[in-house]
Amino acid sequence: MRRRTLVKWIIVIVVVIAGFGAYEARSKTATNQQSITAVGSTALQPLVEAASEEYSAEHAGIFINVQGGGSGTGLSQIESGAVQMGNSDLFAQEKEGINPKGLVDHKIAVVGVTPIVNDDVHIKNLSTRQLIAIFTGKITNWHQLGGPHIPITLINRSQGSGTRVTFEKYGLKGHESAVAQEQDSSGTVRQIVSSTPGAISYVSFGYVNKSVQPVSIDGVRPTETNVMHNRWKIWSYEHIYTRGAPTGLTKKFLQYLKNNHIQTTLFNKLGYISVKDMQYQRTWQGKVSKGSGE
Amino acid sequence: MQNQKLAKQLMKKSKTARYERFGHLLSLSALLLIMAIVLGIIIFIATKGLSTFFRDNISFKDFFTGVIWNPGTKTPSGQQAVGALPMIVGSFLVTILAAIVSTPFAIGTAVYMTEISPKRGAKILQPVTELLVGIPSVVYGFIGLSVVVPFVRNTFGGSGFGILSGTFVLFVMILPTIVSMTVDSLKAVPKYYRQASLALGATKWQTIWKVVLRAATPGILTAIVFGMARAFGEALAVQMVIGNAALMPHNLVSPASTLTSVLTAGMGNTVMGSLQNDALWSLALVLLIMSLLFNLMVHFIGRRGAFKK
Amino acid sequence: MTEPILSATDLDLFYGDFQALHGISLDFDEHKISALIGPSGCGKSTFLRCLNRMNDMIDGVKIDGKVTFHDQDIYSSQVNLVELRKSIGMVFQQPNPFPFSVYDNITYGLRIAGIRDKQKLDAIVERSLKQAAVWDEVKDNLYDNALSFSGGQQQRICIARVLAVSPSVILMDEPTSALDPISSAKIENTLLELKKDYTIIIVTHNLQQASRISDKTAFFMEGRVVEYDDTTKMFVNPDDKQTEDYVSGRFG
Amino acid sequence: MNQTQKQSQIAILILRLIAAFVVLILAFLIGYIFITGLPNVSWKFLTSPAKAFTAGGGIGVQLFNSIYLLILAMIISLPIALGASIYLSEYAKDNWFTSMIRTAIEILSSLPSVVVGLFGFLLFVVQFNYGFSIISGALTLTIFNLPLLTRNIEESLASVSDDQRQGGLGLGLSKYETIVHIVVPAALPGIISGVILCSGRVFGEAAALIYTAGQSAPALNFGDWNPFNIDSPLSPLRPAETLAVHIWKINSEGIMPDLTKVSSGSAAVLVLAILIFNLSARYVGRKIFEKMTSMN
Amino acid sequence: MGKVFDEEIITLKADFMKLGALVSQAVANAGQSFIDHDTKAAETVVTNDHEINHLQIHIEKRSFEMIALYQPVTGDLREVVGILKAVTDLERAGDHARNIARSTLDIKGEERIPEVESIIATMTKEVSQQYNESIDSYGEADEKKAKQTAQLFDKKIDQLYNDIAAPSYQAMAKHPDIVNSAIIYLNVAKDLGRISDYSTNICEWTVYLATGKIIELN
Amino acid sequence: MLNTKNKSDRFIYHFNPEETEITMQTKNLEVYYGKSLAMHNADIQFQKNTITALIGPSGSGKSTYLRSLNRMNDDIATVKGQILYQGVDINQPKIDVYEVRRRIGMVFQRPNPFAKSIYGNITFALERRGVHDKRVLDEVVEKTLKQAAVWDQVKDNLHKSAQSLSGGQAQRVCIARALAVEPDVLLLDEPASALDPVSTQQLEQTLRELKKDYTIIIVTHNMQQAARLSDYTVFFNLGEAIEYNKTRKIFTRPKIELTDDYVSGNFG
Repeated sequence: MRRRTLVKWIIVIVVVIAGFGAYEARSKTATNQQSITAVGSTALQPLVEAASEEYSAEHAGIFINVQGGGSGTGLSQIESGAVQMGNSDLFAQEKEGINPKGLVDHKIAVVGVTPIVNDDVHIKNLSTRQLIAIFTGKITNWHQLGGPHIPITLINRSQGSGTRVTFEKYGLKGHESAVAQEQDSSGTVRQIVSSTPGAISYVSFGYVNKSVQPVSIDGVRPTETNVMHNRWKIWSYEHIYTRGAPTGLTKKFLQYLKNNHIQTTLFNKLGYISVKDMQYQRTWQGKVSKGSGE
Repeated sequence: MQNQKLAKQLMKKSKTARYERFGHLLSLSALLLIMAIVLGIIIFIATKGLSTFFRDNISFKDFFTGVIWNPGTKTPSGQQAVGALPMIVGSFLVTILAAIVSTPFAIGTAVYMTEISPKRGAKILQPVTELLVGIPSVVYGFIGLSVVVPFVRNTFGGSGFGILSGTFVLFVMILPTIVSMTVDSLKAVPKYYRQASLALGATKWQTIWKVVLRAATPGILTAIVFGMARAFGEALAVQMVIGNAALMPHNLVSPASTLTSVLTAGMGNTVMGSLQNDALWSLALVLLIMSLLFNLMVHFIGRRGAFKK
Repeated sequence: MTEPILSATDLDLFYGDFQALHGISLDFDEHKISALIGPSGCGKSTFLRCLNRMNDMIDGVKIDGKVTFHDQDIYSSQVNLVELRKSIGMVFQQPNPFPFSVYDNITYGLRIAGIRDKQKLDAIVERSLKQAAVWDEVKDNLYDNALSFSGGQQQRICIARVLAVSPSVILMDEPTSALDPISSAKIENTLLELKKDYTIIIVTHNLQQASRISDKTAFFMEGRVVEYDDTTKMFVNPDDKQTEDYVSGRFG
Repeated sequence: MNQTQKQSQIAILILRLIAAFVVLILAFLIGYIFITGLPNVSWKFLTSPAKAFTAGGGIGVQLFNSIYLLILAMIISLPIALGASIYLSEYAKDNWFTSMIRTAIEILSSLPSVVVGLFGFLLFVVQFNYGFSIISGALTLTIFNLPLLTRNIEESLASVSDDQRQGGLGLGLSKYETIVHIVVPAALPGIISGVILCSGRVFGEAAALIYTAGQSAPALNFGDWNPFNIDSPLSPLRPAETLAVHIWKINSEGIMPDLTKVSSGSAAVLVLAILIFNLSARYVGRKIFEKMTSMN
Repeated sequence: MGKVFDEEIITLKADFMKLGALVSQAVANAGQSFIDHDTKAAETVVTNDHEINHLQIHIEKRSFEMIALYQPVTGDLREVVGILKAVTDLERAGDHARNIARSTLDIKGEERIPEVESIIATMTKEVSQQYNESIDSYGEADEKKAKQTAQLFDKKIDQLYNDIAAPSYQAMAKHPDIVNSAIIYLNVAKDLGRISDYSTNICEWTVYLATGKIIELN
Repeated sequence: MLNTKNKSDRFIYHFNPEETEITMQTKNLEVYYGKSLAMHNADIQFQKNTITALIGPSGSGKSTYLRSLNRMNDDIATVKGQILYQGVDINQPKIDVYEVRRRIGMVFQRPNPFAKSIYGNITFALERRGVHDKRVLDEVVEKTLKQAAVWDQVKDNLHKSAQSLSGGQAQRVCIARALAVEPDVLLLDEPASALDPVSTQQLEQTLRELKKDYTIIIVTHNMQQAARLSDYTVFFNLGEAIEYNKTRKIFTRPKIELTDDYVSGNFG
């Protein structure tokens, strides 16, 4: 046999043996390995991801796979059973094309959404009527609201985005925003609002930073306390849906998400509000009643 | 008899013939695999995209001529709000404008690289263009957002978001494609054309303009069309700077949208099988068909302009 | 004896450090065909390209010595290169018509010189195609792509293209080496016709060709001219042993 | 100096200016990326894992993922593309069917990557149940890659003179042997250029990976190189956010305080990685070419 | 032009030299037979002439073929053309030798003039020598020798012819019965003179072979 | 389309098979490109250890004919009729073309060394056939390069790229490459048309040497080459063999007027 052929065969044999050996080595540890996947809302993703990392750190061999993809993806994937958890910014009932039957809702957190404007606008408060007028395109220049003479640039989230649905439902009282530019991520929205004179949009509390100006509505400031007491109406639940009642690792992980430690430490940092802190709860139809969501 | 022995030797299938069969099958199966994938994607998009019309009963007319895009709702006049015209127009405008802006630059650069200073061209421009292909569109988008949009806003007014900004970003993004393909087609022009022209007393510029570019025209057109195809399919970067509003663009600095930007933005937020989702897939189908048209154009140009080497 | 139309005196040519031509001195007479022969790499093509400064295009080429055309040094800085190349046309080894119509090919040199008069162009097209003995074969297809013709026709179109700008000297670099014998014979006949009006300098590998058509032959070797004399003499009774060996095929 | 020559000089000057302008744009782009990014790059940044919402995260895992995914994708797509392009350039007859296949493949190359990504998601992640994983990502990238790669390789194969093929056939070798042992080595420089170009696209690709390789990069156990363990860097079944996806994610939904720094740093690293990859691929390619062809 | 041509030209030249030798022999034998009145030897000369003719045709054919196949130039061309031309001279010289041999047969039984015959013997020797030297000069491509040969013999042969012609005419006038013999003597002398002329021609071809120049010697 | 002529317009020499060893022979050969007949009427026998030249104007079918002899036309044309190689019809579907081509080697117009070393060029086909013994390969390389008369020029650079050689040397390396698989017949398609006269002459010398061991069939544009090199010459015109005879006869007394016109340059 020629040398080169010999070398080829040796390589093949070594690879096969190594592969087999590796497979053998794997089977020793794999018995207690488990993995589940959560997919969906990009808003909820950092939270679940952070929690999963902590959970994995505490429980060896556990692997929780957290992916984005949007609420629509989360709901349709959980509906089809492709994943164990579907993250959504919306109630399953609110989403067209989803059959909520058989899906179990786990409200993990509450997120407040606030309008933000570019710093140049110098407006810190708007009435609900003004807000509606702005977003439906009736008011097109800030000077109509006593501000500087700058045309208003509306920036929306993409259609179907949870933040947008929440904002239209509770901020605009069900009015639909006029057709305007759309961005499909909060980061981009913030970036655009901060750099575009006269821009107005909305983001969840977690995304507010110094580069943009949050706006009070009817004198109510967008704070977590105001959300807890439903004085700030533009908020929504962050849901994790399971297909049927959760079992096994999914159940354990959901419990972990809901426990005090996570809810108090992680949530604050990320700008989410713990469901436990809520004084009011809301059904998918929008009916508000006192009491936490628990 | 010796001849029969020879005949037998010649009749026996040699190892070489088996190699050939093997190789033929191997490469054929690779091609078939690709074909399967291509067909898979095309069928996948077509079934999804066509269900808008056949399952959700949206009329082609509403889809291609409507100007209001809000699938799942009705327009004030009562039709389904699935008008894709603004996106189609937007896509076309940015693509064509980007091609118009890029072409002179790309050709100029390519000519520089092949005719004027081949050494420097190969040393600097070639690696740089290859590098640019690898920059993620997000990065292009963000540079567009932080450099191009303010520039357009300050120079041309408006919010800065719009077709013009999209054009500028795409211009840079498709430049490498057009340049490298144009360079290839210029290099394919035989050296002796240049010599013949110079020997007839033409200046360097006359040679480039009247002979080299003319001989390379089909290749250059192909390059442009490929650049346009790339522009047409580009999503993330354009989405960030074009404003992404499903409105008929009334000028170059008003927010508009493209097929891909709406498609990309909406995909995650809609539920598979819903009208909203189907409508997005219809946009993908339009893209696919457009892409087909671009390709047919390339082939047409290629066949018409092909010259023997 | 008439004055030579084109002559090279002590011409040296360097590619970087490599000296490709060593003190070439040759005079070319008007209305004669002169052939340059020699083994590959002997410098005959390089020399030919010096005569209309086509070597200028190559990087790192240095040329010493003098080439005079009608007693004017063509390497002087006052020389208008474009005019020079119009007066000293060139035909290449590979038939290289531009990928346009025959008509556009022939008029190319005129158009770049700014001639637009259609009538004048038509006349020149006909005249030069006739001179190149290809008119009958292409006259009905003047607007067809020149590349659609046979190799021999293409080469004659290329000759016509050069004739169109009315040069006085035509340089030919192995014009028939890519052609079959029949096409070659046609080109050779064309050249013999053209001799009446033009001075032709031809590089050829084909010794029979040189002997058939040329009036004078120069034998090159290793960048030097070994012998330059009347073709008959070169092929019957050359002075130099090397020449004899080469032309009789005993070389190498 | 007459008019045409003046005109020529002016035109060439303009061409030089155009080229200079393009270089300027390109230099600006790359300069922008490096100037805003490089100050944020440190050894720690390159090696530490990302942080979701606190400052000081790195891109170690993402960088590894990008390279690993690229290599996997290339290992899968190169043989297929090579096979297909061999078929197209050497075996296929030149008829409408072949040209239809070519057209179909080219159409694929101009599809928006998000469409390919979703296709990959439905096929590999959901249908084949590979989940959000490197293997799903690599397969999707393969789909994304194949058209361009096939086209490039086919062109390089076509540029090899027919004389070479004839030579092989004339020796009584099969077409296949001739292609594999003569034509492909001769076309190697072109093939390498094609691979580099495609690698660049793979490096920079985000949209196709969001739905397939996923957007999370769980910390890896770099001490465990057994590909069957889920936290091993080599595991093909783990989710793997690449650098480009990371840039996309933190720009769109990131809430860490230092996100601009991470983002620009990542972009600079990405461009640098492509640069290094290009140079090394070219170098290795040239070495292989020299070895195979005895050219030096 | 290569090996094949060189080999062929060597063969051709060998054939040519062979022909030269054959003719040389014919000349010598014919002269000797005439002097010796050896009709047998004379008959041999006449028969051998066929051989000479065949060889001549063969050489001509080969030369034509070589020109057609190899299109020789310079020295090669001169070799082939030289042979092609010279071979005719050889053949003609052969013819004259044959004539002399026939004369031997014709003169049988006629009255002789011994003093004339002795001069014929001298002339035969001289012509033979001239012929041989011409062939040698051709074989060696010796231009100098060729010129010398032509010069050296030219006058001599003329003189010898006259030496034969004068007594022959005188004899004819005096003795009518000797007319036949005298005519034969004159013919033989004329034949020898022709052979001498052909030798000069061969010398001219030698000059051509060596220099490419076509000259007229004498 | 071809115009068919009556038989008296053609002259094809036939050997007496009893006296002469015929290596190859074609009978009723017809070559079609698509539907158009490109070559027919060429029943020619090739004698062992001779050089036969195929001459004729461009497009006369001589190259087509040559390429049919080792079935190099398989992919591009339809070849009908018999091609007998040592009495075996190699133009039947059952025949293994690769084996045919090994025995009937081919050298092409342009020197086409592979992008490999000189050594690699020559050993390539053998290695593909499973010969890996270095000693055997070394021997073959030396032997064939010597046969091709290029050994002295390249023996010190066997591991340099064959593509760096001059045209003449490259062509002779290509011949050595073809010889390495021990063919019986060597087909050459205008092997000297890309070479200068000196290289051409060396190549011709090589072929003359090779004639001792091989049967050589050569297509050439260059009539002088056919004349000085070959033993037999076939003149092709318009897709058929017009005249086949000893080269000497073709060039001095052709039997057909057309041949006369062509070889004397009064053609066309």
